[in-house]
Amino acid sequence: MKDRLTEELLAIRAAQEIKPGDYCNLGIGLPQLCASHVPEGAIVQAENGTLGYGPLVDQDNVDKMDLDFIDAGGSFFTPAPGMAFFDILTSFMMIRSGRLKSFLGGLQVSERGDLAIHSLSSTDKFPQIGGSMDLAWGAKRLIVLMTHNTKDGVSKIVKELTLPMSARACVDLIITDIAVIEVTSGGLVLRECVPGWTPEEIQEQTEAPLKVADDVKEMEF
Amino acid sequence: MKDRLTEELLAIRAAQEIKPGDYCNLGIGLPQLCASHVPEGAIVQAENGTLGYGPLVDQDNVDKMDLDFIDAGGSFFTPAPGMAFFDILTSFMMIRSGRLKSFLGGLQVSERGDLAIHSLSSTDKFPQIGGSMDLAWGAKRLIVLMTHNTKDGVSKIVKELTLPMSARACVDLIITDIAVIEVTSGGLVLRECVPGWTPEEIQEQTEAPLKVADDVKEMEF
Amino acid sequence: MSKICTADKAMARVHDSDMIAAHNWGISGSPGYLFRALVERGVKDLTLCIPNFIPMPEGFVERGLTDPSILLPQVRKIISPFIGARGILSNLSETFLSNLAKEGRLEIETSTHGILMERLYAGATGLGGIYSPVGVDTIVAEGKEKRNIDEVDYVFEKPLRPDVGLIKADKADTLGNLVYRGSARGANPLIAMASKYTIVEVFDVVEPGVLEPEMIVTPGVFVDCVVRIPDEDIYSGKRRTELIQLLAEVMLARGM
Amino acid sequence: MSKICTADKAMARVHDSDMIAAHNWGISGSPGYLFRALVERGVKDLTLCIPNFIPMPEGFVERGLTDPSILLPQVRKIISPFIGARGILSNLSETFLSNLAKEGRLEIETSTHGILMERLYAGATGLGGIYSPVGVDTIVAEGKEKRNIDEVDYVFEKPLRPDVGLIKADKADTLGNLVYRGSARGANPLIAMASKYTIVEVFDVVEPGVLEPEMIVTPGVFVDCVVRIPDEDIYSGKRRTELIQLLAEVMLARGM
Repeated sequence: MKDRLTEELLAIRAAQEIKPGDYCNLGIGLPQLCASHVPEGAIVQAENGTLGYGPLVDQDNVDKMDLDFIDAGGSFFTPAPGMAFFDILTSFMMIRSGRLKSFLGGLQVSERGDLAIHSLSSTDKFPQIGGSMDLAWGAKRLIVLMTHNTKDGVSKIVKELTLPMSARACVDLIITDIAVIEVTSGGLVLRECVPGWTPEEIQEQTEAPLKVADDVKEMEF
Repeated sequence: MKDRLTEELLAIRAAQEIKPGDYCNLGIGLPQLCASHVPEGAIVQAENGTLGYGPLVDQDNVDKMDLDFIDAGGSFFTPAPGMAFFDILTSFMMIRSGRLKSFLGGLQVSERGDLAIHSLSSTDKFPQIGGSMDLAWGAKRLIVLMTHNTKDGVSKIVKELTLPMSARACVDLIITDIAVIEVTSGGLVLRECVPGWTPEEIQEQTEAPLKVADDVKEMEF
Repeated sequence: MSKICTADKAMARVHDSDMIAAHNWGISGSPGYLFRALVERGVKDLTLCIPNFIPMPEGFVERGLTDPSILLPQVRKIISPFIGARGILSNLSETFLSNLAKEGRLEIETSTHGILMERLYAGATGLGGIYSPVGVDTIVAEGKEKRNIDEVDYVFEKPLRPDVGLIKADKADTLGNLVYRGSARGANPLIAMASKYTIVEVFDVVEPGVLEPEMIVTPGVFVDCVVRIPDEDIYSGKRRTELIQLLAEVMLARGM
Repeated sequence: MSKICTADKAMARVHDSDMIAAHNWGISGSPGYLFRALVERGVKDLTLCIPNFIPMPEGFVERGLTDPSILLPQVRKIISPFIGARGILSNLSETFLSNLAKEGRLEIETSTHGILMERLYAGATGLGGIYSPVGVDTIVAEGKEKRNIDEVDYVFEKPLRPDVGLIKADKADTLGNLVYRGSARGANPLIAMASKYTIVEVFDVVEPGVLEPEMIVTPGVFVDCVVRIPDEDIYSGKRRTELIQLLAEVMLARGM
């Protein structure tokens, strides 16, 4: 078995998509790990109503915990200069305004960029949709972070979704533990391979067909 | 010619419809004159974004003029404890929430409570609608203040509107310079006569048929 | 015309079959004191409209966390984009909720966070409906009109106009003007505007004029009753330090 | 990543045929400095979306009042619920505007204050359209779909998504976070959210952290360029006293 990226390295690569001046939302799960790698001058939004908050509270500064400073995943944050608060209505208007880069986890992405994220089954009784459909639809640019395959080795990058769809043709970029793949109008384009992997090996792990970019390169950190 | 109410007396009678605890909007024109007669404990809204402001600035306190404290008609107001500011979107949500009593002027009211206020002609090139249609539609209770007749003596209380309609079946009470008339599902009901006027004389001035309330009374101030 | 009243008196306006809206997202901004008062009020067949429905582990409610699941025996329908029945914090198994649903004792309608807010907004502002770009051809669009407008597909969504809004704010003045603090703002301002009758629980009440006019987020016109949480109550402002201590212990124990 | 720039540079993003949104209501909160910069930019065939279009008497613009009618030569269409051509303050006769309209040089689309706001809101939040209860069977409903929903009639209204929002705030920080003052707030926060590109003129700029996070009305994400009005300009914060003096004189002269 070839080496795949750790979650931490995957997050570090994904955070490279954030540029100074960007506004971004980091979804629950893998994207949250990008938080520590956001470049100076970029601003993070929490969809429960904050823009531009500071580092999260952890074991080392539990005394900084403020009950009213919580992000969308329920973590406590510290204040930062220029931070702003707003209600959830405004927050989702912001999300659908096309002014944010969104980073989401994913269960499946189709070759047209359809995303499945909210449900493992179409007979699911209890909704876990949250803000995922809004984030997927409204993003200026949508980057999906996920392992390339399920635990059973099944490709998550598919021709057609088999899981319930969250939003159609919404994904711009897929970053997995073995590759970076762009969704284009001409199909999926392999842009980067994790060190040790060839394009052919990545295609073997992928149900949907990949075009290999002329300038395909090894992933850098 | 019998005496008709002065504008000031008409406004004083109209202000009796405002009770402590009420929130109200006083439209441009005649309703603005109610401002000085609002009872303690009632709160006035300006649709350009203020709730609960203090007395208007006049010649005697020109030094209190603040460029950022202006009501919907462009008058300067003084601050008051408990005053709140908001944007126009919120303001019109407030207006359409059914939580305000609205006082509007009127050009015509029909016997079903249809209101014409925004235009003297259906070929009008330049809109003067402003917030009138929102105020008419959204009011918890809509009170129209107007002279009973036009300058030419024509009744403004009509069977069918001849002027462009602003909102259908919206008026609850009409206060004119000779009468107080309620709009009910059974038609117009004459509730009060200005001193010196009989119900018959008021009917003579009114195109639409009036029912005389059992307890019709003389207007009091 | 002070709007201050007790929770008891405020709850008298809540009736069987009412639609109740409330905020729930994380540990702050959700009206735990009013939820408890609603349980005591004992009305039934409620519809609960809530951005998240996140049950708490046993024993945490008594220590100051808010748990909407204490309302379950009174609720016939939940409208929510997120039901945290699978969460690590849950003391309600999915099986338990499934059983309620199977027995016809609980109906669940889903949405997205954003579209639930837009439906409440449409209710607040008197709209008859909106065309949402989110949710097209997904589970939330089932049974709803789909329409193409200017070459984009939309789903028709209807307004929600709750009978009663139960909200939480940081401070109120006696006229019902409200200020919030940090991310505890949540859906509270919108619920105040969308509901026919709004009850707010607050840590503190001040006289009119104390709150900066520019800082007031919810103007008093949208608030019918202001309930100050009594100092001795576990949900009071005075006792928030106990909750901080509890959560700090949890965080340290988990090694986060 | 400071957003501070000059009016000149900010205006470079405005093009022929753009839809421009701006606030105008009374003497405060309307972006007079940016209107002048837009005249200097010289683009044409603009659509102007504005809650009121109220011309000022001659000589008042030079003394610090804001007059949207200085844009008339560049405007092909006005979307507004209120055009103050008949007002006592007007120096533009109805005949003048009528002539523009007759010659096909000016198109006017009307609305109501509330519905214009809702259309901008729908644009901001990505909706395909809304059903408005206001305006049914009136002039604003002409040519629009009418629909009965749950026994109430509504008019279908489409979103407005301006290319450029010209707004005015009291203060900005360098990240574009904005605070307003009093009734100068107006439609400015909504225009910031609804527009694809937002330029704000402010009296003062401060560093991030100076504005209270709870007081920020427009978060910086909605703002692209912050233009500080130069102190020597008639529209500057420093020179507002001159405007107060002018208006006080007018008030005293009118005997109001």
